Amino acid sequence: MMSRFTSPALLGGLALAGLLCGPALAQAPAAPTPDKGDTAWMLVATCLVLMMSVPGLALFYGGLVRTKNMLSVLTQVFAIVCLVCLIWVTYGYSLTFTNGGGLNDFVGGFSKAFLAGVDATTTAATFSNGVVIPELVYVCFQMTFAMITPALIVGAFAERMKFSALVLFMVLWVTFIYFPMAHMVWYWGGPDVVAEAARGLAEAGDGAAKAAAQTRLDEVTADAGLIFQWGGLDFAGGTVVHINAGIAGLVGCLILGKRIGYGRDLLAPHSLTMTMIGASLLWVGWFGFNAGSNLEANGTTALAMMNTFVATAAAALAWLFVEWGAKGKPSLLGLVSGAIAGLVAVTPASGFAGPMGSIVLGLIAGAVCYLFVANVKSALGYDDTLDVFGIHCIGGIIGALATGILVNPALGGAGIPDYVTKPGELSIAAYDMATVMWAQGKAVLLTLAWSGIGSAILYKIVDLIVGLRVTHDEEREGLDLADHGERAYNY
Amino acid sequence: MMSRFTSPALLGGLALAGLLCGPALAQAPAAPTPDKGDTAWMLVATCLVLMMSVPGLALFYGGLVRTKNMLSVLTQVFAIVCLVCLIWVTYGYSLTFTNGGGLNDFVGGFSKAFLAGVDATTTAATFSNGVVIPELVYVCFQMTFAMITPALIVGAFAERMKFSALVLFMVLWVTFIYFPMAHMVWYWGGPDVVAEAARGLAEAGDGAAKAAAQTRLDEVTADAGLIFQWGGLDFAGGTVVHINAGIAGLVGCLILGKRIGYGRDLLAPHSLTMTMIGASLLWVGWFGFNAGSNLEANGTTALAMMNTFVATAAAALAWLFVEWGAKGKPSLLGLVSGAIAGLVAVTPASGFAGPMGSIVLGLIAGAVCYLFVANVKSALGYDDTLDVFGIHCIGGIIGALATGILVNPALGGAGIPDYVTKPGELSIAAYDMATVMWAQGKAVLLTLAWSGIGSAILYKIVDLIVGLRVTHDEEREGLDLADHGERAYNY
Amino acid sequence: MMSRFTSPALLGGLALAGLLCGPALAQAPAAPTPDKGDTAWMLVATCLVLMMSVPGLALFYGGLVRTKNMLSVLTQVFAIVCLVCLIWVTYGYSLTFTNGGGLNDFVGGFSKAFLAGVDATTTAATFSNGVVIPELVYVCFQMTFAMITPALIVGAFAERMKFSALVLFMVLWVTFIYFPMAHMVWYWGGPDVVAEAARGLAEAGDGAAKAAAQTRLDEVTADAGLIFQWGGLDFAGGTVVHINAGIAGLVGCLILGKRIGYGRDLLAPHSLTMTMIGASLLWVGWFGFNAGSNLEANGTTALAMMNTFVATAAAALAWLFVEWGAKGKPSLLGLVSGAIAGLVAVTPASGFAGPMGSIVLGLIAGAVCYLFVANVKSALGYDDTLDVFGIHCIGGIIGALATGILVNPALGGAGIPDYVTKPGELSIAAYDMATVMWAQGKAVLLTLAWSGIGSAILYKIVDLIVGLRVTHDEEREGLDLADHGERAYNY
Amino acid sequence: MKIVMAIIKPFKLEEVRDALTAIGVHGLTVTEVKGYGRQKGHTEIYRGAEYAVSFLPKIKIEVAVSTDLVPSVVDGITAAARTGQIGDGKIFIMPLERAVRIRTGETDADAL
Amino acid sequence: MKIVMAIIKPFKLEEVRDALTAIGVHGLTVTEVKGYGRQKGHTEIYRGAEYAVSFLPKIKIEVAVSTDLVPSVVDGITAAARTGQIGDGKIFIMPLERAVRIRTGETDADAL
Amino acid sequence: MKIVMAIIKPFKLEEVRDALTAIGVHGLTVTEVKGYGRQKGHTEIYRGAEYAVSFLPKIKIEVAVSTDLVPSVVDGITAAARTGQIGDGKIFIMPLERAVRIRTGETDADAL
Ligand SMILES: Nc1ncnc2c1ncn2[C@@H]1O[C@H](COP(=O)(O)OP(=O)(O)O)[C@@H](O)[C@H]1O
Ligand SMILES: Nc1ncnc2c1ncn2[C@@H]1O[C@H](COP(=O)(O)OP(=O)(O)O)[C@@H](O)[C@H]1O
Ligand SMILES: Nc1ncnc2c1ncn2[C@@H]1O[C@H](COP(=O)(O)OP(=O)(O)O)[C@@H](O)[C@H]1O
Repeated sequence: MMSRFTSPALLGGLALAGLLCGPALAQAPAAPTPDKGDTAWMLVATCLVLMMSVPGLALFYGGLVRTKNMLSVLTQVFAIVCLVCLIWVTYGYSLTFTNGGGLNDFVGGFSKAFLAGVDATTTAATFSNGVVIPELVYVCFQMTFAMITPALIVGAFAERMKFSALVLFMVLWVTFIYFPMAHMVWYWGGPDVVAEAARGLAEAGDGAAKAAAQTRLDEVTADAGLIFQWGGLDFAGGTVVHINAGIAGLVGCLILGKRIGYGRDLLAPHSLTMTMIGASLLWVGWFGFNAGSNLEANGTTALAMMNTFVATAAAALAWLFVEWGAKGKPSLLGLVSGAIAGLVAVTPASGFAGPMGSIVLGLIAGAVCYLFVANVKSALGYDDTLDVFGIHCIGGIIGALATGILVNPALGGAGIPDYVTKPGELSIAAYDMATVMWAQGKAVLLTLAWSGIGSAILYKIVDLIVGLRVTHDEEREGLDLADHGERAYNY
Repeated sequence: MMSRFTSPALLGGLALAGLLCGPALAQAPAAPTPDKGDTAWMLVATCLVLMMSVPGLALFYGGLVRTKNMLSVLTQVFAIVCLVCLIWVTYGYSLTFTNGGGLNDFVGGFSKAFLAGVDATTTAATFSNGVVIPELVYVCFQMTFAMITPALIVGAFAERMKFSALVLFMVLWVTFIYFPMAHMVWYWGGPDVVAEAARGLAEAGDGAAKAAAQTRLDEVTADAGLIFQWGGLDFAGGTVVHINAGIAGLVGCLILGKRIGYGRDLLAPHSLTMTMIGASLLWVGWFGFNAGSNLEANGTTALAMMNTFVATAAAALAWLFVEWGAKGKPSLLGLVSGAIAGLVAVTPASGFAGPMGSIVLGLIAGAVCYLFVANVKSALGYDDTLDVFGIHCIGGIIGALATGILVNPALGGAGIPDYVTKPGELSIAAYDMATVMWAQGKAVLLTLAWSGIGSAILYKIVDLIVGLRVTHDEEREGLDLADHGERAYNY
Repeated sequence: MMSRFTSPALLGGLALAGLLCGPALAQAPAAPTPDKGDTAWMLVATCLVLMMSVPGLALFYGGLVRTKNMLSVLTQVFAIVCLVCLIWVTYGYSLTFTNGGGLNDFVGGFSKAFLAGVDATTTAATFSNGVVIPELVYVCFQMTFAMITPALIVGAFAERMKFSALVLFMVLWVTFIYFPMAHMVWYWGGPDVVAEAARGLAEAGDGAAKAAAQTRLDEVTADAGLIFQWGGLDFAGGTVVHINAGIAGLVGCLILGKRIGYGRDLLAPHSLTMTMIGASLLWVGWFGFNAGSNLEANGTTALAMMNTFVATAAAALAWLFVEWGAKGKPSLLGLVSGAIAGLVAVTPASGFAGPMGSIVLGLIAGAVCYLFVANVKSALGYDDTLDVFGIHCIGGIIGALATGILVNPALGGAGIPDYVTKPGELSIAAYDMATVMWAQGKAVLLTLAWSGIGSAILYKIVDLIVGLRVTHDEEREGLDLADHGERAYNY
Repeated sequence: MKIVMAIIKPFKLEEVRDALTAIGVHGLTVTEVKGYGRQKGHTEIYRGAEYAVSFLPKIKIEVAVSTDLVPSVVDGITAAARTGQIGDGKIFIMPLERAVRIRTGETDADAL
Repeated sequence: MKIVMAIIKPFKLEEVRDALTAIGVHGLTVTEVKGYGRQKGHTEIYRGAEYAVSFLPKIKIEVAVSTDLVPSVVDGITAAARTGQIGDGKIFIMPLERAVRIRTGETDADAL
Repeated sequence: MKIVMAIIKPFKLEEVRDALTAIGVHGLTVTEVKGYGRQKGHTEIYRGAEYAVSFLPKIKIEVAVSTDLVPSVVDGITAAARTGQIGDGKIFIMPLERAVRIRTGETDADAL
């Protein structure tokens, strides 16, 4: 029943075309060849996202810890990037972007383990019919997302987690939390596959032929991750990256407990200069993250860039002025923290919202995250060292929900794409708020549950095997000397 | 009278095609579609120019102040970037790149306020007939120029201006000084509009038809900013960005007065390491600034890149060796200051000059700016903290005037484009030094006057409202603690 | 005799198509026009490689020296970049990429001195028939390689070489060592020239015509550098850049002698934070270096990017874990040193090896370089301050030899291109290990000899003219104050 | 009057300051120093080269007090700074002949 | 001989140095210290968390002088370092039994 | 007991430390200071502005020793720290009335 294909859920699902990731399905040589402009942009976007992790995130976080722990943060982030790199090409890419058979709702399979069948000639689909990019650049681009997500968690238990424990935890976390989440949200067959099936249905006569075509189309639309099928909208990773890492961080800092002297001693950032450098590079790199998620270099890419500019600026100023009013001084840390909050919030919305909607989103994200970090955290009294939860999880939730509203063309949004009605060309489906918000809400809740519960289990396992936390004396001496036998500075 | 169209002034005017900015006129869907290679390059160029401001410029400046003021400089630059971002999409872009009706010589209108009518499908013209880019990437690219220009001024009154005053001043400055200047120099109708009108004239019969076509062409060529009509050449912003900010800085440091201890205490840079990082990122980012100003990815873009390499290297070495001779030691600060002087000077010339001409330009800029900063400044005795005037204004003037000479094909220059003679294809007009230099001279003088006088008024207004300068005790304690309640470092 | 064209040597030679550099031969306007996607990518790649030198390499090295010498390292690297920039456009490009007549095996001529005949309209060939890029972007891209190579040497004699001596040495070194090496490895006629000659032979009748065509083809294939003719494989500069600089560094530190206090005092890195930033920017920039060396934006470019990811991650982790086992602690310096070792090793292999082969290469490079730096160096007792030899020369040799093995399609390699058999389209030649390894071995040995002996002579000359080393008191005070009269930090 | 100079472990500064305030000493001067003594240092390794670092970060506190206060000051510092492990530090007492408050010119007891 | 130890506000160093040179004292040793006293510190806020910083940056000057010079040294320092506001600092005078110039081995008066 | 305070050139620290250990002094406290004296400083130039820097980096060593050890300590330091050039530094000897080891409460000789 064609109706099924106009059901909001499916439209939402197809809307996921707007998502970060095309399928990894290698196209036959007959398939369209990549446009070199798209390829050039995706190569650059990949470099930009790597720069977000190292040195960007490492410096943003590192500057916020005390001198004696600076080097440990840098080491943790850099090591995670390298670890995930090897895991990704070994089985991560396959687990994320292949059909997982019976488990396909939740995770992919091993058909592309060790990048089997992936070479310089294979391509990956984008969100435009007939437009593809070299699969290897798609693998690299996706890899940088898998690298930075676990690195984000580091901030929650910085200054006290054992390096060996961290290494073990991250290997487990990407395997059991990240790859499945990414599969659930981002795996699908690509526009051409959908179009072909839809065309088949359209051209099919009646009776058997029609039924067969219908079945085929059902199969095609069913060959996607669970949240994708629900129709959650996430342009560049609000759920997979930020909510996912944010909740894992919260669970982590609760399990590890507070740092010695928390609430008593002056645990001031050792170098806001480094934090500002990190924040700036994160902003610059985030254009690769958000605009790159369009997988092409076109007008929508430019829209994502624009949204990534204005939401960030709005959130940065919102935090600055709210803090100025509340505490009497406009701070650099507030300014850059707001910028990150804005970047996080606009991530899922970047290709769906309009510029003005993004400004509103940024203002809200900046103000709410400030309240959370400045008041709620101290009220609840947990020690989320660098506010991974307060900024990434809260900001991610705000963004995920706001996306469902701002995508509305009536609010200047890009609307929800529909690849079925007119097979082969992109049309915008009718907007139904209830349906979209329901899908967004479910996506957020599943992410919180999967990552929250899953991470808790992994922390416990690691605690049993190597122990999560360093000794009191080591914590006092600082992780740099205790864990790594080096000092960040010898002035 | 066709003669008008071969008048040097107009040729000069058309030469402005070489300018940074195409029109914001959205093309009808019928119009040419963007080449993805151009789009990819402009997306990257935009990221590069943002990187120039944060962290580039912030670090270059921050490293030169004393530790106690480091954080204030970082905050000022980052805050300006965010403020201008929101102002730009609200009314800045519209005031700069739309027709201002009666005031069109000086400023645009509000027809595109809140980016009205700008979306992922609209395009902006480049300097080649029939070549366009997505309008949103053009809006973003232009935005990064509007962000960095006011941030440049910060260096002139660093270490003593009140943050609240700075915020207010910058909002006023971009509104009344920058947007009009950018409109005067960069607003025009684009090559296709000119070509169409010219073709109309060519094809028109005689009598009434011809007269009508002539009028049409006159209208088209008149629909541009004042300096553009004069025919000033400025490839990437020598006048709009550097002379504009440089003179505003001089006026500012004169009005605020010297820092406590100026000339007596050791006001040494607190971290030349940060200054070197900043200078390096400025150089890297400047390729987005200069080569990006071609709005396409072609041979002329490569020429702009080459000129941006050699002029910078030449100026850096010129400063190094002149100082080595004069003071006995080759300094890092001299080397990087020379590099910035070269980048400033080559900005207006980057797409017009030849590599060898750019080397000469660089050598002159490096040596002259050194003399200015090392001798003239101390002779005149004003306290331009980070030499915004000595490097940006002086370097900008050198570059603006040199452009008029180096554009000459006889000197290896690219020559002055003429879109009229052969409608639809680019031809090079005859070079007439007197005319070109006259246009360049007028452009420089108008910029100095508009920004110099205008800024003075704005400083006074801000002084009345919030007061420009911090108290003596606050200045002694440092702006970091006094204004922001934070310290840049807690080692 | 056509056989000659299937001889492994020639195939190897043609395989060099895989090399970093296309010819500088300007194509006639009739020739193919550049694809804007390729141009966009090469513009970006050029920016990335500049970023590797400044600030990347400068920070990586600078962080490893003592505070009192930080500024001297930054100055040296930045000054070298500027010097080489001017030398390159003056005569370097010409000496490297033009026919040197009688000396053509070893060096080019002066036909393009001062970029004669090079402008915005001329193009340079790539490694695909019929694909070209603007010559000026090619000149810029190549220039960045000429800039960073001498800068790499600085690390070997850091903390003790006189600045004036360094400047003089570098001018001589690029002229007599780098340009010839680059010419020997990278100069050839380009795929179209070869294809045309081959087609000529194929179409030629018999007798005289065939003989003539044969001669023509012989000429064409002979119009290349010596190592290119031998058939050495070097995708992005393992020999020309890393072995070349590494051996020059070793010779340098042997001639200058050890630093005061070497082996006795704590010569700890003054800021591993800066070193980590530098290493990260080197990694990010290296994608421009390796993937940019494909001169196009296509699947092979993506392959080079992928290899540059995995080899680096593998080497970083190899060093980390080996050191963890050997010394008991996982160090940040080990992690990033391994990353650089991996980047060096994968440089010549990046476009030839497969991802899995690159992982193995990385693991080996990380472990071997660690052993070299941690044990061999101290055993031999020379003072290679920043391990230029242990990482760049050793890593470069490992990579150069491994390339000969990993290129084998049987091992997932890309295989050796053959432009002759099917003129106009790329075919893969049969793989013969013995031949390839023999060519690789000869290339390595010639590089070691040319640069080792040549550098020794240049050091001696410079020592006679200005003296290589600062006085004991100056060395104690630190080069920053002694040589430059500045301090890197004034906290 | 005496100058009491104490070398303590860095993380004990706050506690010692509080202890002194408790017994009415409202002024002191702190210096970051490096100490060498029985407490063994640590080893740093850079690219395989091992360095034994024997100087450890310590905090030096200097307090000028009237002679009668000395015993309680010493007890206060000792109690607050002690961890029982090697490296807790020392207290040295030196004679102070005169003290002047720059702002007022007050001298001796009044100056403290 | 005496050791005159003065704690002053950082930006007063140059003036004090000049004052001492003026009265013929040509050598002194300076240390960056942190001071705690009547002068109240400032508050730093990081992401909403407020920290009261009570230790303020000060400069410690140590000058060894012959006893007869002490009064003029004290006066010189007091005059140069005074701003009249809380936190101007203190001057402490301690006995110096012996002084040696390492380079020459000269002792006491000759060593200064 | 005495407090021996020596101002030396930074790169001499290791040698002095070894010299003291040699004569049985196993504890000392080191401070980074800036010294002003006969040794002339250097000039720094930033964008043409010249600054004469007269304060030079020095190391201050404080050692508490029993009176009888003082001569050998002085000789040890002098021998190890001397280069014969201006700026070698000074040694000052001050009375030490009491010493306490925080960890154990031991006093005087036992505390050193
Ligand atoms: N003779 C001394 N003179 C000056 N300072 C000393 C002396 N002995 C020890 N110290 C200081 O006291 C600190 C602690 O001494 P140490 O012997 O390590 O432990 P403990 O105080 O438990 O005996 C040292 O780091 C050093 O700063
Ligand atoms: N009892 C003391 N012992 C040692 N140093 C002191 C003492 N009291 C004050 N100081 C030093 O003198 C500085 C100034 O003292 P403070 O009470 O703040 O102002 P004032 O000197 O005007 O009384 C303090 O910061 C501290 O460094
Ligand atoms: N009167 C003094 N009081 C305190 N310290 C002094 C005095 N005179 C010199 N010093 C310290 O001794 C150091 C060396 O003194 P200087 O006169 O430069 O050389 P020399 O020790 O060879 O005479 C100075 O840098 C300073 O730190």
